[in-house]
Amino acid sequence: MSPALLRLLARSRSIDRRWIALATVLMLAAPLIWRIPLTMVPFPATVKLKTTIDAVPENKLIIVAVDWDSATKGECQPLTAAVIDYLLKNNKKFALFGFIPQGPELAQRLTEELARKYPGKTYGKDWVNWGYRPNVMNTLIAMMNDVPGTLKTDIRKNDLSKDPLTQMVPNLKEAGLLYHVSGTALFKSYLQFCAGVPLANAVTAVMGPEQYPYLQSGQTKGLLVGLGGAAQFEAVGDFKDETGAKGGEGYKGMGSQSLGHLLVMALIVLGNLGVWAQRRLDETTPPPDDEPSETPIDDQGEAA
Amino acid sequence: MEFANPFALIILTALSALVLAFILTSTGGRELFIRRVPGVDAIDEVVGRAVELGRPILFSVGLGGIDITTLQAITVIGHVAKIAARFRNRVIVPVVDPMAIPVIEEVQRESYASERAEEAFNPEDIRFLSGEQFAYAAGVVGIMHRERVGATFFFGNFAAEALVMAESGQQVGAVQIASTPDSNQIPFFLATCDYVIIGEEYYAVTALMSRDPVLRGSLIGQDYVKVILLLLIVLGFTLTTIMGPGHFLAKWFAGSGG
Amino acid sequence: MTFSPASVDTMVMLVAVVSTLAILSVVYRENAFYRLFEHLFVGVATGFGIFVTWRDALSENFWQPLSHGSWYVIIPMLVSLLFYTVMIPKYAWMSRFLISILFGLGAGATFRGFATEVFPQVKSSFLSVVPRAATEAGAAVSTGQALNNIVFLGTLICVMVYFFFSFRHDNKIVTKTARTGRWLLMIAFGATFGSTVMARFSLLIDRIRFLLESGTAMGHWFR
Amino acid sequence: MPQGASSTPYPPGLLQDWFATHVFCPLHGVAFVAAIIATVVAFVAILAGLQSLGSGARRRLTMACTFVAGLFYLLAFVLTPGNKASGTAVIGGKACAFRADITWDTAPDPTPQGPPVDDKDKPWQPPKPKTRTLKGAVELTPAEKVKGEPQPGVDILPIEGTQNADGTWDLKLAVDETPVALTRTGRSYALAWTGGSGTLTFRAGIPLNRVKGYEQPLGTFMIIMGGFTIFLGLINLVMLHGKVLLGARRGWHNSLAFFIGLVGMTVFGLWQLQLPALEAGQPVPLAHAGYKLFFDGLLKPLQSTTFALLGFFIVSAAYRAFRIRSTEAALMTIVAFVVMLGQVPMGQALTAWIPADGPFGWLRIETITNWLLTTPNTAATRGILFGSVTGGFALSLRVWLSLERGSYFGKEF
Repeated sequence: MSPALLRLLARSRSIDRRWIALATVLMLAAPLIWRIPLTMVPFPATVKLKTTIDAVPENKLIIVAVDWDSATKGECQPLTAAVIDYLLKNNKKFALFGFIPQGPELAQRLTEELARKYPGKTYGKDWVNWGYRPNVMNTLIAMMNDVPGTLKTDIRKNDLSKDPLTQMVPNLKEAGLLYHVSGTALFKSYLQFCAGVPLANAVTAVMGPEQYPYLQSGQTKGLLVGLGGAAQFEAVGDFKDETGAKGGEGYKGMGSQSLGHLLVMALIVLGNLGVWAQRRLDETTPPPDDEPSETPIDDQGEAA
Repeated sequence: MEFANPFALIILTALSALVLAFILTSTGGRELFIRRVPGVDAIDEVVGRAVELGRPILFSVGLGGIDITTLQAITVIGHVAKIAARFRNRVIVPVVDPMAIPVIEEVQRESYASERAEEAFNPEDIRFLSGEQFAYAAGVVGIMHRERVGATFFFGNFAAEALVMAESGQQVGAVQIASTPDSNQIPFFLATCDYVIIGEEYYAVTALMSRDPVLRGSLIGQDYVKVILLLLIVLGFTLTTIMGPGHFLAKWFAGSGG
Repeated sequence: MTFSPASVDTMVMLVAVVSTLAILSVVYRENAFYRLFEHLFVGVATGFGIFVTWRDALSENFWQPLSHGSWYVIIPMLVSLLFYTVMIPKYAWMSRFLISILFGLGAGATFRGFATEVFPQVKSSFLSVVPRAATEAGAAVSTGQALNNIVFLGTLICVMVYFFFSFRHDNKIVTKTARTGRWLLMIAFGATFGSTVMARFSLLIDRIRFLLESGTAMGHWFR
Repeated sequence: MPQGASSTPYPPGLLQDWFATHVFCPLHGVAFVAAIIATVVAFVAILAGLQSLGSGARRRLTMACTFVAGLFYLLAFVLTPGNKASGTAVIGGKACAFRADITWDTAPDPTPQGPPVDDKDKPWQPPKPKTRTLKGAVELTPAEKVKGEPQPGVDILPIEGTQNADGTWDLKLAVDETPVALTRTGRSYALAWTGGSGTLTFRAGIPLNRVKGYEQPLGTFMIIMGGFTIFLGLINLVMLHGKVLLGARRGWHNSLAFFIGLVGMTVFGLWQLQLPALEAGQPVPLAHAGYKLFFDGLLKPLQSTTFALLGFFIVSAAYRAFRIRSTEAALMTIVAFVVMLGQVPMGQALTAWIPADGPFGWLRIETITNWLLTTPNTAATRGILFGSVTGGFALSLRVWLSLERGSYFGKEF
């Protein structure tokens, strides 16, 4: 290989971080402006969630536990939206609930918006929002014995002992399914305190690989992982967005995801090629004095 | 499982007994062998690097509150602070849980005192930044840049903020060492840190560092607990292979779990 | 003093856009604007912590019972004062006393945690390594699945052996198994890495969408 | 379950009801103030007593208290709650199994359900005694002769009852919606209904777990205690920024921003709690507007954007730090690449031409990704989990028994 090309490659291992950031923004933003038609292939874990939800009988309530806030909204909201949309579409009744202060409030806004797509879907008849509760352990232990007695009121301060939907779950074991969405380790508390309750969960993609042992052991009866998981569920559930195109919130992000992933892979390859080229150069010529160090030390204290 | 059944009780008792037995053996004076963990050997070296550079050390205990994981990290703080105190260097500890402040302050004060370097200890170096994950991370990044830390330690429970902090540490040119029992952040520590202590090795750190017989004995006991789990798994899958999935061992575990 | 909902929404959106841009500006370089909003964030987050602590913990469990005559709720309040003894060296040992008790409580809870966390995982590792027909207790195991189960159990055993600390790595079998274990761990870490990329981008995509949408909204004002 | 009733599968804690009725009951007026003063005085006296202890005594006390604290959760887990009963019924010469669940129930609220009463007007009532009730069934399945072919719902005889103070049980059999009382003869009960007759013998579990009932009050205790620790961090932060601000040191405007954020969020948050909830389309009062500004305008975007910065970090970290220096790193990278491709449509499209059902269907990238995640990843993650749980277990054991050494434990008190 010619030394000029090697030098060029060697320089590519120290591209300024700002150019990388710009490339990232462009790759992620472009598909949001110009949509790319894409097809998502679902994983078995996603299909399993759909079968689990389909198998819940009419007279059983599904609990959607929303343990996320604005920090992980980008992933958790599509994960929650996909399942709630599916529940509304298939006339399944559900309750919203959470241990993170913002969760149930954000989920309520989301559900109200989704419910507009389906005429006749109203709060209190098709879904109820139990709101936020502190203290995971105490609340779960108490709910295992008595749900309305523990929670007392919904977010609109209605008495839950008179709520027809809550009456469907005198205790948690009577729930048709508990679907947990979170970017936290709270699902472990459910595993620990909710023996005998059918559980399924959705997590941010970071936590995905860690959840698979619970899927294999059957402790979770369906698993969605990250924005891709939401898109997969939209594919399985045969979703259509407002323009009639395939998918929903999850699908919308998949074009950006695809380009972003390609960028990361390209940069890893480039970085390694650069190191390799530099090594080749070092073997042939003695290193010059103004050699940039591989990990630039920013002595001006710049950039976080 | 809300209540232990007899099988769970037997297993838990046996495992506890095993750990305690090895602790007794070890405190009784028998030298037990423990293999080396590369990252642990590096701790002293990393502190040394910061001293050479004349820059402070940053020690993050992650997001955990006062729990078992944080406690382990605090023990490491004691060790790091002791070496730092010898060279009158500072150890900055940003925390996310105010409850941890008194404990860490106590430990650091003690370490500096043991090296007769009380004057080098500044209680303000133990900083509560915020109870909120990213406000904490932003604060840590700020400290890294402002104080131009020479070495960073990440010991404890970490989540998404790990990469923000570790990448910043790399930018300021700090020598970095990370250890967490949780597997989620290990790939990022592997990518950004000079030394990474993986998973369970986290719990071995104190035993290797202090040569304390209790800790060494306990570590060996832990190994045998895992040997038992391994044997149960081998027995279990052998039985399943021969008899099918409905065998007695599976039933015992099914009755005790979940 | 009241405001029209539209003006509040506009104001909130403007502030949100400015906050978003302030934090994003750090990507270019660390600057005073970012630092200001970073401090504002710490303040707001701490304030939110106080507000939530009051609304969800103290108001319901402390203040309301107290105002209804439950005098005994001041006991935990008094006990919590022990934490503050750390500021007075003479009494500082009391904070350690309290924290030790909290550690004790945590230690006691571990027994249950061990059983609920580990036992189902042990049980679900009881896999057949030969093909089997379906029985009452379980579904059929095909040849492919049996092979898969062998890989699964092999991985599990190797990884567990890697984490043994008391075995000398001079035995060839132990060394080889442990090394394989470390390699297999790398597969898991690689999977986590690959998966995390998606997670991080999702959040950035969400912010870019927010900026694009509010940009469109603001575009209408100037037209 | 009827309004006002509660049910638990474990017995009430030791002396729990007595404490609730005799010690920890609400007081009003002078008695309330006296109780508060007495508690504070007692607390100070206890502290003074503790302070007068020598170092060794302090250490022994700490060890003992730590042990008891750990013992609490351990006992709550291992002691039998006595929530199961089992035995046999002999019907027509055939033995049938009897299984029942036992719970501790309070009687339902006898007051008629009117409109919801404000808590303030509701006088305090001492906790109602709990009754140990049993709900179970005799499974007649093996006893076909009695009832002909077993039919679902028919071959199960529901039996329920409550326990008397002397330990004996009053049982009732519900068949065809008419409850029939069971007569006790010695240790067994005579069963008789239209379908046949027999005897029932059973043993109820011993309710040893008199600890579990305290889990809930302990939880509340911890919430209150935890709530009051908030000032610990606050003092720290306020002192730090206060010094900068008052001393007009470099960066004082940042500290000012900190205080604006802190005070604004706290004040507007607490203020809007006092007002009725906001209705859509109505004018917004200052408190709500301020809260919206701080929560929706600042906290939410600042939080999500700080989190979103990770998107940039992961790209630059991957580029700068992901060097393939060893076989291990290469393996990690290859797997990461496959998983990255397998999760996004464009990656999946690379192998979409391979028929999924064909002999080479397993070569499709999403199939390989799924295999990596469900097989090696699951097993390795499980291995890590076993290790860390075991490590945590051993550490807990050492802490509980005060065997732990190190900087924090085992030093002078």
